[in-house]
Amino acid sequence: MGIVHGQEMVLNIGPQHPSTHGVLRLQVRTDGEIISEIKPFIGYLHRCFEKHSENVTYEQVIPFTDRCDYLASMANNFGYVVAMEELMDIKVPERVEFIRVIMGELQRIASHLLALGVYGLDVGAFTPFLHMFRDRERILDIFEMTCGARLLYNYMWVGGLSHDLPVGFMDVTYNFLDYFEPKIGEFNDLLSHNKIFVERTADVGVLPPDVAISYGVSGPNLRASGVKWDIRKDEPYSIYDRFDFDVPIGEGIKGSVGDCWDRYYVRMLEMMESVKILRQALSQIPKDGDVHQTIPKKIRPPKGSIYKRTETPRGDLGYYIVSDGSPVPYRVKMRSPAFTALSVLGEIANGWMMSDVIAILGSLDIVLGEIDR
Amino acid sequence: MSKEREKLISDAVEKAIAGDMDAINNIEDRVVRSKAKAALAKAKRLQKDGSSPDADLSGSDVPTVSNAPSENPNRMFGDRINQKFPGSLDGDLKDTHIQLKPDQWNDIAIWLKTEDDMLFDSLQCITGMDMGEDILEARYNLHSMKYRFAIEIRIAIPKNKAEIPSIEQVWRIGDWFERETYDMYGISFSGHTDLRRILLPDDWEGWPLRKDYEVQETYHGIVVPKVKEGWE
Amino acid sequence: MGRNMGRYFKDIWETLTTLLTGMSITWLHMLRIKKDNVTLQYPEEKWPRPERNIGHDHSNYNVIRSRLHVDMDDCIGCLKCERACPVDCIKIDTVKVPERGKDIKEVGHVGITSNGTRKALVVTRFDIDMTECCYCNLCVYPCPEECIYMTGGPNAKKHPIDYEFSEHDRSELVYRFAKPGSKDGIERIMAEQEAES
Amino acid sequence: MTVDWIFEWLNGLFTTLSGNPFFLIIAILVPCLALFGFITVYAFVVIYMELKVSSFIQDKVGPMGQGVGLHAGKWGVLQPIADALKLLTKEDIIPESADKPLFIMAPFMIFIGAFIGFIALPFGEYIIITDLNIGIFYILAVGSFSVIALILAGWASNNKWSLYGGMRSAAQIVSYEIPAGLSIVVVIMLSSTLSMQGIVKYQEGGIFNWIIFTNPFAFVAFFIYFISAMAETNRTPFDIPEAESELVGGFHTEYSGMRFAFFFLSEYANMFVVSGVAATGFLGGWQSPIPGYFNTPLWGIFWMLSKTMFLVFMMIWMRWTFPRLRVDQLMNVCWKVLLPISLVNIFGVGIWTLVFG
Repeated sequence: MGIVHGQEMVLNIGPQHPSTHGVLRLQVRTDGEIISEIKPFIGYLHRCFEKHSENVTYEQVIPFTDRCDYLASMANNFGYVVAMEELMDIKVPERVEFIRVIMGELQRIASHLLALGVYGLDVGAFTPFLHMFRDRERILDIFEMTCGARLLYNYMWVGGLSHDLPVGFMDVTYNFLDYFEPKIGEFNDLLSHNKIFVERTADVGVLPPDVAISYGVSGPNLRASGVKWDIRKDEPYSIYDRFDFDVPIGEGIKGSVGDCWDRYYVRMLEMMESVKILRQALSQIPKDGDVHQTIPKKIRPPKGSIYKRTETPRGDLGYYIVSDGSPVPYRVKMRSPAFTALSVLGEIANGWMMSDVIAILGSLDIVLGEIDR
Repeated sequence: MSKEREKLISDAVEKAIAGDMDAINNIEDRVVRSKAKAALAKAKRLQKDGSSPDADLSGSDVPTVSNAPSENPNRMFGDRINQKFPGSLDGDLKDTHIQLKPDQWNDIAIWLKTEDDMLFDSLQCITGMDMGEDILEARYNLHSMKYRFAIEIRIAIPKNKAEIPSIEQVWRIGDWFERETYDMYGISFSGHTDLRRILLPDDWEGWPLRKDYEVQETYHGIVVPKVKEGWE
Repeated sequence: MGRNMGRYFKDIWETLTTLLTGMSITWLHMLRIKKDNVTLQYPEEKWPRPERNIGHDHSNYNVIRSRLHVDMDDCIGCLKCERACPVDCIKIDTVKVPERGKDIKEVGHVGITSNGTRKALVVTRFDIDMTECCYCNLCVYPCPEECIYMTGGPNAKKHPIDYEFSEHDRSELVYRFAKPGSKDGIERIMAEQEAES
Repeated sequence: MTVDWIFEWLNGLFTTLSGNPFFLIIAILVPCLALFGFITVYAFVVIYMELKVSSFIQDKVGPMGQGVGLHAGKWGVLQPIADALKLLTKEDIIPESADKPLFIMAPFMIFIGAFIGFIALPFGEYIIITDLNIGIFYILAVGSFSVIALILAGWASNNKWSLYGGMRSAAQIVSYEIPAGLSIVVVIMLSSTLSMQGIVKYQEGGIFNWIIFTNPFAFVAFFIYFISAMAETNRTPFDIPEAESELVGGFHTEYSGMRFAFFFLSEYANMFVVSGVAATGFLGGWQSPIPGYFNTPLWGIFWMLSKTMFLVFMMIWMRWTFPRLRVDQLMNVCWKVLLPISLVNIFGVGIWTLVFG
């Protein structure tokens, strides 16, 4: 393709661009349509999460963790809370564990719906985006019913939850699951197997497994490259080891393993798995158990440090919390999965065309709030 | 051949569980010895499932709860590093992490990644720390996809000579992690191909996450600290 | 791209079938619009519409997130909400009351709260800057008198839901809940007390 | 017809001044103003249709003006007018570094490209602006005029994104004219005339005389023409020149206000022209599907409009269902799929008429 070398042009897919999934600038050197070099510039959405968390108490950090990955903030809370409870050696009651898993999986479906819908938008299909958002709204209604908020919840606290489940939560969620399951089939017909979509995404931006591991890529992007690594299965936290669900990996059905289509389709399969987990969790949830029981009055963890990872919709989110015994954290470092996913863009998007770079960026499903923290 | 090796490993593990450790140690073939060690570790973990963290309250740090075999990986790999690179350890072995001196760090990293019975192929995260009394520290969390070991390596450096060899070529994600640590703490990683600030604008003064950091008054004429009249 | 002839015709056939299935789905959506419509005509239809599967009835909520409101009569000035706020958007000033539990008419200070605790402080300034509030609800939990709460939902009896509180000027979003004129009123009273004693 | 008809009528009226050019100007102006009126009405209708169809597809009802404000009319009918007013009153920015004269000229050129295509479209026995004897050839030729305007818009606004948009549209529209032209050759071979009225006359006598049903090759030629016509008017899945998600706005990134409205309007006008040609060439123009009934001139207009609007509806429907092709895939589809099939069609039609007469 690159036989004719025209004059190279430096183009800024700038912070203000319809498909950069947030405020990101890609400095791209293009030769006609073909991209020869990409340099991502991040930091436009840097809100000093780590500096803030050194000045507020442990429970006040939770609203800040919401705002890192604002599309999956329940998963951020979950990660922080699991890390804190392991640092302080708190054993939360069963009911809290079950509610957390239910909320985490609902958030995974909602986040994947958004990721797949917006990916359809990047490739030009407008309608699936709105269909997926209609279903995502149903989940946000469930969240609003439980914790009042639709996007940034501050629902999971260290040692428990802010509120117990509201009346009628069970059948609302069951209705949603029954409503949602056939919809995945419809999305597949409308977008996944659409020939134009397949042409645009199969064999595009192939991420080989060893490059993925070396770049620290995790979550659906890593599984799409054929590496079977899911923290819910491999480093089980909370009560994920009680549920049986399988971890879908990319098989290169439409193209080669690890291409954009696989990253898209792995998320679609993961939504089905989450529905499976939700059904099991909803059936086994214990009725009694107070969610405020093990919330410590004054959070003063013992001196020490901990690094704990959990599986968020975008990958494994790690919290490195260092406490010096005072109620204010000494250091909270958040290892963001989207940060590593974006770093691999420079490697796999070279040599592709302009529209492919947008497709590859979309398939990595990054959120700039989490990258810049 | 492998059937006979299997038998060799299984009975070595039996003896080791019964307490006779050198049954494994005197296996000449390095690969078989490491497989035996891994099998022993797994057997011990099954024996004592859900091992609660052995609370070693001696050190100032509560141990990082590692999900690896009951024998703490940090200690196990710490002494292996010490054997391979004598003098690189900084202080004695701890359960929570391995304290290293910065100078040999690059070849230790290459060795950790390529050694076939360790294969620490995924660098989880680099955390910068300001330990107070002008000591900076970079903490590396490494993880082996194959053997599921997770260790934490810490390298402490004085603030005035904040210099750590870069591992950007060993784990490619090190590139951005190191740039972020440099951006926040001012630890300059020698050998890094393009070390510049990643989150903050390039001409920002000071290292924000250091404890003694004061916000600069204006940046290109824009007042930086938020001023809200009629509020305080 | 040496696709052989078989692949060529298979591609065309695949394109036709998948595109037509896609169109059939959108055609069904067009037909079922009466049933599937999910949008509200905002000024006329307000959120939520449980009967149309949009949102749930606010009455059975445990918690709601909307604008903060403070019942000043119940506020004893304990500053717990100010400390709980992660973004410091609450500012409270209090002045000691000469006698606990007494009403002070000029300042509109009610001595005893609805829970029966006798107040020791007059709250002269209670400002919440709603532009900075992050709606995390952390200030509501520590309040002993439950006087600070978010409007609507379970608190609908005390204050109906209010999520249309946008203003033209940002400074109007700083809500001042303290009784107007209570600051200099209480100072004058304290001065008179000194003068008498 | 109408131009000559008005011209004779004026000569007859003022016999003394008969034959002077002033009458000719009036004769041309009157149908043009009528056509301009028709296009604005059609634009409102098609904008409303696109609004409602896309909303229904996406499970929403689109703008419905009920209640106090009645802002968008009973069923949102006034929304297109609201859009037009918005575009009229919006500030019309000309970038400082843009090439001012060319920048201003581009929207008018693209509108001309779409506008003059209407002249040869027959709406009825006598309702056609001028029945050129090379009607269909004229429309195809004029159709390619808007390419120049797109490249001009892309280059003149001195913006990297519009440069991309302009270059892409050049490649796309020029290469899609070939399969379009070749499928029209099928129509000409069957009706052995270039004039639009002649083509329509060939297809009179009910639905089974329409060219689309005469033989299977013509049936395929209709779809080839329709696909390449969609590509010519930059409609998804071929809207690569103005791909929002990649090129921010493609060739009309820098345009705003009334100039953007011209691009908008000419895209819809172009859609009508190509659908009109497809309806006339393959679906029997103003002929009624039932032989012998409903073929008064008024009915003629109804048939022509309903067929064309159906094809416009198909374009809108496809736009909200399919993703967008990549540039090289677009070229691949044109040169390796549409072109060979249209050549086979021509060959097939030749054999078919030879064998079945």
